[in-house]
Amino acid sequence: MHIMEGFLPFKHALAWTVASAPFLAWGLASAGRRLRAHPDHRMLLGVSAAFAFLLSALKLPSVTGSCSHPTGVGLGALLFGPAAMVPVGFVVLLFQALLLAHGGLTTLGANVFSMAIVGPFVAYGVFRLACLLGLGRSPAVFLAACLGDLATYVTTSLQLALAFPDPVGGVLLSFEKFAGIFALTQLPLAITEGLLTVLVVNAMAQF
Amino acid sequence: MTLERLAYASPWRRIAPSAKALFCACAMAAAWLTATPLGACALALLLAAITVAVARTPWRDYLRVLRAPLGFLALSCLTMLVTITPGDHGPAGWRLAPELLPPVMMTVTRAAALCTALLLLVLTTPLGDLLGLLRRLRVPALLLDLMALAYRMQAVLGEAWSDGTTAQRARLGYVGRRQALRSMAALISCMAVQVWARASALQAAADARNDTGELRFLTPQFDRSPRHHLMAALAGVMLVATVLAGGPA
Amino acid sequence: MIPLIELRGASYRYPDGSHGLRDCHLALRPGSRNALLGANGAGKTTLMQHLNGLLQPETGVLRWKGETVVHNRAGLRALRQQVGLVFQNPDRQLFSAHVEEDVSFGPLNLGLPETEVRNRVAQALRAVGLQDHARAPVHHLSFGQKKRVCLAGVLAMRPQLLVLDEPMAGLDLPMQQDLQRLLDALVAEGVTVLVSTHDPDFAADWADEIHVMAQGRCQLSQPVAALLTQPSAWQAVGQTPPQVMALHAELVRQGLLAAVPVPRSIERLLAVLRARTLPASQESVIHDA
Amino acid sequence: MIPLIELRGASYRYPDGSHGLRDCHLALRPGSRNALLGANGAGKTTLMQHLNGLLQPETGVLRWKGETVVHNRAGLRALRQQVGLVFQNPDRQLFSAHVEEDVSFGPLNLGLPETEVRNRVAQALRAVGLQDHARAPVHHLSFGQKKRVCLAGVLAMRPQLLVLDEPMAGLDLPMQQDLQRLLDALVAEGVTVLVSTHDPDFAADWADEIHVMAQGRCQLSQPVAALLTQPSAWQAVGQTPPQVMALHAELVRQGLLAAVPVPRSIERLLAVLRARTLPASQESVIHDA
Repeated sequence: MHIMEGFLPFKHALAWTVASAPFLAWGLASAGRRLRAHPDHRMLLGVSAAFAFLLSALKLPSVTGSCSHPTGVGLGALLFGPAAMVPVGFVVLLFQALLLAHGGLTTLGANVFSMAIVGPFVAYGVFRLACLLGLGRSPAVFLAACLGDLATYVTTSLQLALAFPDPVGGVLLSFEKFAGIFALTQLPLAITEGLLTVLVVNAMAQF
Repeated sequence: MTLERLAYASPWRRIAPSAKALFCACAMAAAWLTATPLGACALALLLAAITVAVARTPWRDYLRVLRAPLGFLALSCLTMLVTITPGDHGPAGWRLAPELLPPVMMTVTRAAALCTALLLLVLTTPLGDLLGLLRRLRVPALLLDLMALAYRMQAVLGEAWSDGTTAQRARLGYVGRRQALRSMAALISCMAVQVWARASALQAAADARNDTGELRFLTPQFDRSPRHHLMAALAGVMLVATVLAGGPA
Repeated sequence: MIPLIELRGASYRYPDGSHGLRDCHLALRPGSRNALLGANGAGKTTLMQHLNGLLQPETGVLRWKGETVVHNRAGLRALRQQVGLVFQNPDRQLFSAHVEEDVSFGPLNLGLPETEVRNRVAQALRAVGLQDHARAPVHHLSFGQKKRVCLAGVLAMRPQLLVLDEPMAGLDLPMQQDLQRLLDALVAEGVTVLVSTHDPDFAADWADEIHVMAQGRCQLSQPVAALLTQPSAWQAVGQTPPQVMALHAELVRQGLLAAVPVPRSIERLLAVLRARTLPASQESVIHDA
Repeated sequence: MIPLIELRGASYRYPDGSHGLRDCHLALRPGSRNALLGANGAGKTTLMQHLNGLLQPETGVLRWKGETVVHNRAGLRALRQQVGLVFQNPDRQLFSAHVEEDVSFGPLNLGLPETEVRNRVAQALRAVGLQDHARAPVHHLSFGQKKRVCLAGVLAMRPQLLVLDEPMAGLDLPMQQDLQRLLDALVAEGVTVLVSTHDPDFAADWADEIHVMAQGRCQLSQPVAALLTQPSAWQAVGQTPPQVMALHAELVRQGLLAAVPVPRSIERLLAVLRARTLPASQESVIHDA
């Protein structure tokens, strides 16, 4: 779920852009360091970004009408680590705005924050935590992908709530409203996402 | 991908991306500066009209592209127009709040104006050309390389994906929900494993052509008639000036 | 005789507006060997995807054993069980880690019980000569072996019609001959086979009937025997006649060979020529060829 | 005469331990047309990657015009400027969105000034007949067009040796003939060409010299003229001789054709046969063929 072009007030759009920028710079610097050691990682990162974009544009079989979802980001965070996912996620979101009219340029900062920063970090953190707790691979992957997806959508709801607080109930009520409305599509999506990622990771382990 | 196809077919493709981007940036600035819903609405309609009538994007396709953003708008506005009736002990119930209509209208019309401005750019300028523009705007090289590769490879992988699902459908891979999920997972994992092989094949191909570590390409030459830039700047400034002067309302 | 499958007046346009098929007719006789000739972009793959229900004609109908195919879930399921489609590029249609697993994909989707699936997989792998590679990782196989895995994956569904898109592409000569033998064995078991190719020599050598496509139309459907005597029929549909035809015609003109039958390949022509110097048996050999 | 390029005693093992090359020798004469034959997995691609310095032999040396190539940055840079390598699959070597951009990659890496790069790109696109597609996105092109973009990308670097891996694979007959004409035009300009293929008929028809690989060794390097008279030489290295050889031999045995020269293709043999019935000019035509 991306915030569409122009939906956020100017100050909010700017603030989220400023908030995302250091993460992007850090992700790029970290990728650049890796490139100096392994110059061929440039191609790897490019192909991965293309693959993440492809996955983000997929329609999942169980949810009708869902326009896009962050499958690639959860899987990518597990494969490449969250740092690499910031520039990759940035490219994915930019391409979604320019090729599919999902999201937008002025809301790119906000969308990057929720989908390329919060999502991957939560997915990665949950995965490491689940592994520390001794859960098996499948439950750990499921939780990581599922919670990463949910964290993204909670962040987006929060971004919308901050921008458009309810005149009566304030930011909190507004958050409840947005989170409630989008939960209809996002909860089944997150679960399907988790299942799919488990199937994918298990299949990949066989290769 | 409808946008992509329309952009390559657009008669405005020959105009320098920098001119189009300049105009759209001005239009976006105007949208931010507009103070009234009526002004923003007029701006959105004007931009849509330019896209359809002047840049000759087929209107049916235009409406189809608009579907996703309109869906988002409808859902979000509904959410914003609903609030609670405060009772003595916490909220008493949900109600529609018509008094919220003015600020919501402003948000909606401004989003529409910004969205039509972005669409004007992307419906007349393929992403490949926009990447050339970003190169000239000195975006970090690594990010540019990433985008150039991702743009080319998303087409390759997209084709592989559609061939793969077609082959799976031929073997009844999508007859039911369970099969569909299983087929999809198999294809994703298979393609994910191929990511490394594809990357190393591309690297070998780049090395064979004397790769220097940075993917350098010729920036496309557009008929850089200063006329287009001048017109774009004039039109853009006029939009902003009109808005600042109080709008057409 | 009712054709096994028949496409009548089928037209199809791709979402981007380009024409895939224009009023295309095709009918396949049960148990026949069919070659589909045509340049790149003539619509061969589009036609093949119609036979399996992957694409639905905008106008026109598809008939299976005389019955119109309904493009709903049940109709497509039944059709795809009968019509096995093998695509050109093995890397685009194999997506499991191991051979066995990939071959079992179709039968599992049919909802067959596990023992039946195992039987079918084992039999399909035997048919393509890969029984010793059942547990091998797919990406360690050679190109030719991968092509055979694709074929096994479709054979395991026990189709009555086997449709193969450019099966010979990328195979070297011995592998092509292996595949040809395998297809012949399937035809001997009663399977109807349609093979697309852009090699008229192979088509003339192997097929019973040749179908030629150009610009989305099926321009010609004729038994090979009839086509071998008419170079103009090939040229009329933009195809180069098989080399053996001109060669045979020249040797006939020089009085070396009989006018009929025209040998189907250079190899067979050579056999006839070689037999010629044995005056005693000359006549009979020419007629056997 | 010093060969343009020469690989001597090259051995190479892949990181997974499998042998790529074993004591492989290959030398190419300047300005010659070379065909590299071999089954899948014989090491053709590995050999080609050695010629461009993408792989470095563990033992043995690579010589360019008699000078040993040093596999450091400068040495490789110089080598890759002279040796253009076109891979088989276009989707694995084109990495830019637009045709023109992709073609410019090599010349820009050579450090040429922009106007020179533009000239070279335009000329390379003209050479492959894609001048009208300069601004087209690569993913809108057909397979054959993409292959030509790959070729243009290498031609724009003006190599003296052009190495093409299976350039004919996936092309239909008219496209193959176009490509053959293009290669002939390059040879006429002095470029040396090496083409891998598994089609002995094409190799015999087009090449000046044929090199046959098997199990990572270059088993045979001979002028086509010599090979056309020795079917056993082909069989000894596991290759099927071109069909024209057996046919010609049989027609010689029957007293129809002269024993030498052996025509390089069925088409040329047919031309000789056709000329035969004109008694006056018979001798001269046979010698010209």
